[in-house]
Amino acid sequence: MAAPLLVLRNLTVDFHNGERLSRAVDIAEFEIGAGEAVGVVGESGSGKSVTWLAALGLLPTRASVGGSVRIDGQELVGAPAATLERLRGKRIAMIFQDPSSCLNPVHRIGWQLSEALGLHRGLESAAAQAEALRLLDQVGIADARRRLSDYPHQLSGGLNQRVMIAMALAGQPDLLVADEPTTALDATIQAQILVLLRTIRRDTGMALVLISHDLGVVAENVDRVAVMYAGRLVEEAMGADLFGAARHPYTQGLLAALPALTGPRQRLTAIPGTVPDPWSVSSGCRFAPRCPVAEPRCAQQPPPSRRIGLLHRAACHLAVEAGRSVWAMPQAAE
Amino acid sequence: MLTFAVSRLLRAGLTILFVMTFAFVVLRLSGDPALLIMSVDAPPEAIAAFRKAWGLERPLWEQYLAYVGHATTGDFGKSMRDGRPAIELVMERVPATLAITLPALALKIGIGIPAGIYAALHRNTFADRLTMAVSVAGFTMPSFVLALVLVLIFAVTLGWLPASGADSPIHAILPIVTLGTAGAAIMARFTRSAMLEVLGQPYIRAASAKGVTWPRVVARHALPNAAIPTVTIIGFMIGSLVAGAVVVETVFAWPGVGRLLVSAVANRDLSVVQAILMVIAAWMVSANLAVDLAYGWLDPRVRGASAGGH
Amino acid sequence: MAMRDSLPAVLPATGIAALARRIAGLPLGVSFAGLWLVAMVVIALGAEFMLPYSITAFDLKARLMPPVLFGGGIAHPLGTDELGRDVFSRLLLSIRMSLLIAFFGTLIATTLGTALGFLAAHFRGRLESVILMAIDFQASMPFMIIALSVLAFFGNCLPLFIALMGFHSWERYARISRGLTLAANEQGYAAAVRQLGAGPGRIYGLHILPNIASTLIVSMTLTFPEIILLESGLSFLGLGVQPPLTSLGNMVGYGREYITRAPWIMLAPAGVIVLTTLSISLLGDWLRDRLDPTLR
Amino acid sequence: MTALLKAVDLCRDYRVHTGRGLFAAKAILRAVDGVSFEIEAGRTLGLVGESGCGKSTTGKLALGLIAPTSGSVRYRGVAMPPTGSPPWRELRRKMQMVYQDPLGALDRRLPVGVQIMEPLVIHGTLLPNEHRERAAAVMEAVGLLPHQFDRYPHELSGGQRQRVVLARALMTEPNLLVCDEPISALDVSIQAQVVNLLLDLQDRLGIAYLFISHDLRVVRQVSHDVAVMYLGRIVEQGEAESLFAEPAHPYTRALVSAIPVTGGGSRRERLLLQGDPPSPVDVPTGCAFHPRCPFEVAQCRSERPKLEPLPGGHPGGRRVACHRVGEPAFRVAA
Repeated sequence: MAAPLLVLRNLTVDFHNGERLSRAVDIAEFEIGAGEAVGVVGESGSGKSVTWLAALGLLPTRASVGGSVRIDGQELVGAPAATLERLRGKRIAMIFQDPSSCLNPVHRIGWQLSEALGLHRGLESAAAQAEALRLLDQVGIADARRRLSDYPHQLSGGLNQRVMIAMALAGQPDLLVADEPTTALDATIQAQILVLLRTIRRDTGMALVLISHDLGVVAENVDRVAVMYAGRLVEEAMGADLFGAARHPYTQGLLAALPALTGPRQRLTAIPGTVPDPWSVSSGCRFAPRCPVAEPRCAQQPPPSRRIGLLHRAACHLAVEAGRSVWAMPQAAE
Repeated sequence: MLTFAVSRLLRAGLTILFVMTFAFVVLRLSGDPALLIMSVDAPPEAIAAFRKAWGLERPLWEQYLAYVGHATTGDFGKSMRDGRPAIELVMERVPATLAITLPALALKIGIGIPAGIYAALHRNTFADRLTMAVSVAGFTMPSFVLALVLVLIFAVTLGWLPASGADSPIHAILPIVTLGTAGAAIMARFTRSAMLEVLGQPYIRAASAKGVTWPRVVARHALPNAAIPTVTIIGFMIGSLVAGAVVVETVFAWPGVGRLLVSAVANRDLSVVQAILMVIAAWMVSANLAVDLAYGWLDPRVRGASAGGH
Repeated sequence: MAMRDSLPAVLPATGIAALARRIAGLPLGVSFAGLWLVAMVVIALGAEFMLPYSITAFDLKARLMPPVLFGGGIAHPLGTDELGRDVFSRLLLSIRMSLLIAFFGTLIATTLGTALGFLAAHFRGRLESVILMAIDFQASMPFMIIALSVLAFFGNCLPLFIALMGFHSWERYARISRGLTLAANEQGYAAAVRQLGAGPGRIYGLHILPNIASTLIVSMTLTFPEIILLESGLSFLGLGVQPPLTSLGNMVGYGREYITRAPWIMLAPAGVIVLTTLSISLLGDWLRDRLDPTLR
Repeated sequence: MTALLKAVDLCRDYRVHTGRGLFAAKAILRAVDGVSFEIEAGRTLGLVGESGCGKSTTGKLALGLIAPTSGSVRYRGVAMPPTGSPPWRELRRKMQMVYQDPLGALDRRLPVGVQIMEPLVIHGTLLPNEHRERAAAVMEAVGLLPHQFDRYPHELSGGQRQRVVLARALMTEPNLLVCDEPISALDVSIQAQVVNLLLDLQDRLGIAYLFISHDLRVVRQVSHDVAVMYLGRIVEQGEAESLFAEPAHPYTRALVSAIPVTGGGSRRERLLLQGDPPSPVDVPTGCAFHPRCPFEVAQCRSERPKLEPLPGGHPGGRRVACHRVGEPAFRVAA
């Protein structure tokens, strides 16, 4: 495999909240290849979004970021503001959950697109206008010319997300980070946006990080999936491996908790307990208190990140066999 | 846009009518207007003439209509002190009031807004805390206390500036500074919170994420949005220019509308009070109208909604 | 009680020690503001037991005496006026009057505004439009002008004056209580209790009022100093509290005439006004951060 | 046998302003337009649709929380009394609501135990000294621990709060619960816990549910019957498993195909809709779905389809509102 596009090493993010310090992200190692589509799955508070905000230097000042994030060898953590500003949108673009509030309400769509084009491609007035039209076309907005002079509040959530994607494409980035891009949208619109993201990736060859709490959204749209729990990476595998042969109890639990869409209805396997508070301290595995097969050492020692197969890693003390769910074992009874 | 303007105009008219009605009702509630306005020791035939002129023997609703008719043409009767039409007395005082309130307004905006923006951009730093501390002190200090303290320092002790009167532009300095200080404090506080609110919005982070430099994010993305609520407070300040000048004009013996109002209230010169009430109401309604139009200009959401919605 | 939400559930340590620890943890400004206000309330409640002199007692031998540290004697700690009356005694009574007016004014504004806000939110429709129009009107018309015209039309007496002060900023409470009630009625706890079958008394008295109380209290810390400022402004102009009664503004207005010869007559009440309004504002800001992060 | 709850031809209008100010144009928004359904004791009717389709309004109408503009709701054959009247309040014992946001639905200033007992206080059921006993029993039934009785809502996790809301609803032994998006605000790993709990409670207590959700997987998991709503109307209704296995209405087909699946999704039918749902203020003529429907013909634009049994006799009592559903070529066209 060629040199990866983006490399994360020992990335930590700490939030200072009054006297409390909470570690929101703690990732030892993570890589993304050029043109690769990676899904990041986790619940609220798992650190799946914070990771990428930290990489781009978009967190508020009460967060402190440690470790390293490099894109093509260039360090992002602790980089000067000017460097980050040049990288944002140009090398790494990001889109967010609620598109309608991510567009500036007092500026026209055309203005906002032209701004990005001016920043990254040096395009002005007529040239920017033409390129903006082309971009809106590319993201499947009908009647693009009229939309240029519309304001965000005149567009639906789905259209606004398309505009956000067009704006992200303006800098022709190497990597697009899509943070829950469809969570605020209806099911039929979500399907449209996901198809659009696939098409664009095929056309431009850029890499994609798709962040979602929805296993399904990720499963259909990426090559590789990373699962995060309480700020840590617990499992990482190619999509088929992960959904077919998950090895970490948490991943297995998430899959088992998802109701089926076909076949006979079975009782869901529920993961007991709740997500730990971010400020709670634990030296061992963060999932141990909810894990049906936890052993004493799980609560004390941090689990090693074990290589299970080709591109398949899981952070668990126990070597759970492939194809066997810990939730189907007798001790997992509720 | 047209329906928008028309609806605002109608609302403005309604407000004026509301003020008139308020004055009418209060006047009736407070006793016999003839006695109140003409004073008790007026000759009986004069009172009778007044009753006839104002139609006080007719039914209440007719009186009301007559009152509104008079009021709309600016006829509030004559001042009981010098017998001149009340409206004339008021109008000739307006320039003096504007001469101190407009520079004070410039001071409020010129100091308050930059200070507020600066504080918001440097949140929780020493500069921010200092600005806010000065601002709290600025608006918890009553204007008459500030005025007297300034007089004590600059007129009594240092002897640099005159303590009262309106003989030269120098005389206007202390009134303007007094009026401007408290307003600047309020302005700074308000601008800061408007700016903080905007800086917390997702579109600010999204603008940063697309590579916009921070100074440009502030100037082109944050400020236009923060301007929208700020315009409201500026409009309110313009609307209450005259009201704010009441105390300060009295302290500095400045011959403006405010001082006239105080003496009219003290002497119960009701015609003059009513005239001032209507002038202030009209002024305030115009200020609100201007705010609404400014809103439409600054905020495309309001414009869009008024044009038929989406 | 109201702080339960924002403070982590700490085990209740024993009485005074815990209280002392809590006070020690306060910012300096807030503790000072608190102490000042406690002193003011004590004065307001017990003014007549503290008076060194009757305020009408002349001491013609000690006219225009400066305060104790500026060449005056200990007999008149804040000096005397041109008739030799004790400024300190007068100040105590003025504090009582100003606080009394501000207290009742705030109470009236809160009660009236909250009630109207509840009515608007409960009945909606036409009643709500009328109340909203009144709110708009009140908020856009400078209250100083309204107050002055009412005083011109009706003349002045203390109960009327207090009632008038109570009309200041009622619209703030109406707006808050209407807004929060609507929110609670829409998808919140009030809707939930209503569909359990509870009547309006229970919904408003037991659920909504306790829930919005902290927001109302924070707003009261805005209204209270505003009323002090308004009252003292009007009294300063001679249109508020009338002699022989006295208030802080009254004293400043009276002292103004001696500003060159005896500035202490004016500075003592002016200082009290500024310190009191400043203290309440500081306390209010602190309370707002504690109780109600949603405001501002 | 009379149904537990029978809704006939429910309509609900809202007056909306399409602008701002005193003289802004007013329009009628028909949030619910001729909806009929029955819920039998101990069974679950699922109500699905996208945001703004009127499913929440239907839920409120079913409980009589708001009055219908026309149409009627009958509980055990008796018409719903006027909202807020004493008989209406009395009826609350028998029907309760479970909300999307449990933190919002609870009073932040009261311990949860007090709130759980509140229905008994309101209705004067049982003697006051028995309230606590009953609360303890119900808390145990929903999986809350006795020491949580004195906790405040903010001290509990999202899943526990939803259990509190459920406990409060169950205190008066209701026959019907309307659950409006009861799990959408919960973390993925907690959702399964609540779904299982709802199913257990139905088994044990024989409660009927009107289960409102945008999540088709969850609706299929809990519902016996399902109604699909689009722009205020029911477009398809029938037995849950068969409806999701073989959706007939084009909208249902699009919804089902829009659910991303984990693990090899290419086998399924793909029906990607174009555009956004129209504004409910300006509902299209004829079949409301026709502007987005790939099978739309002239008749669809002019004539409103009725909800009728599927021709040829379909298992599960399926009823569909579509002009073309009976045509043999229709299914092939997909």
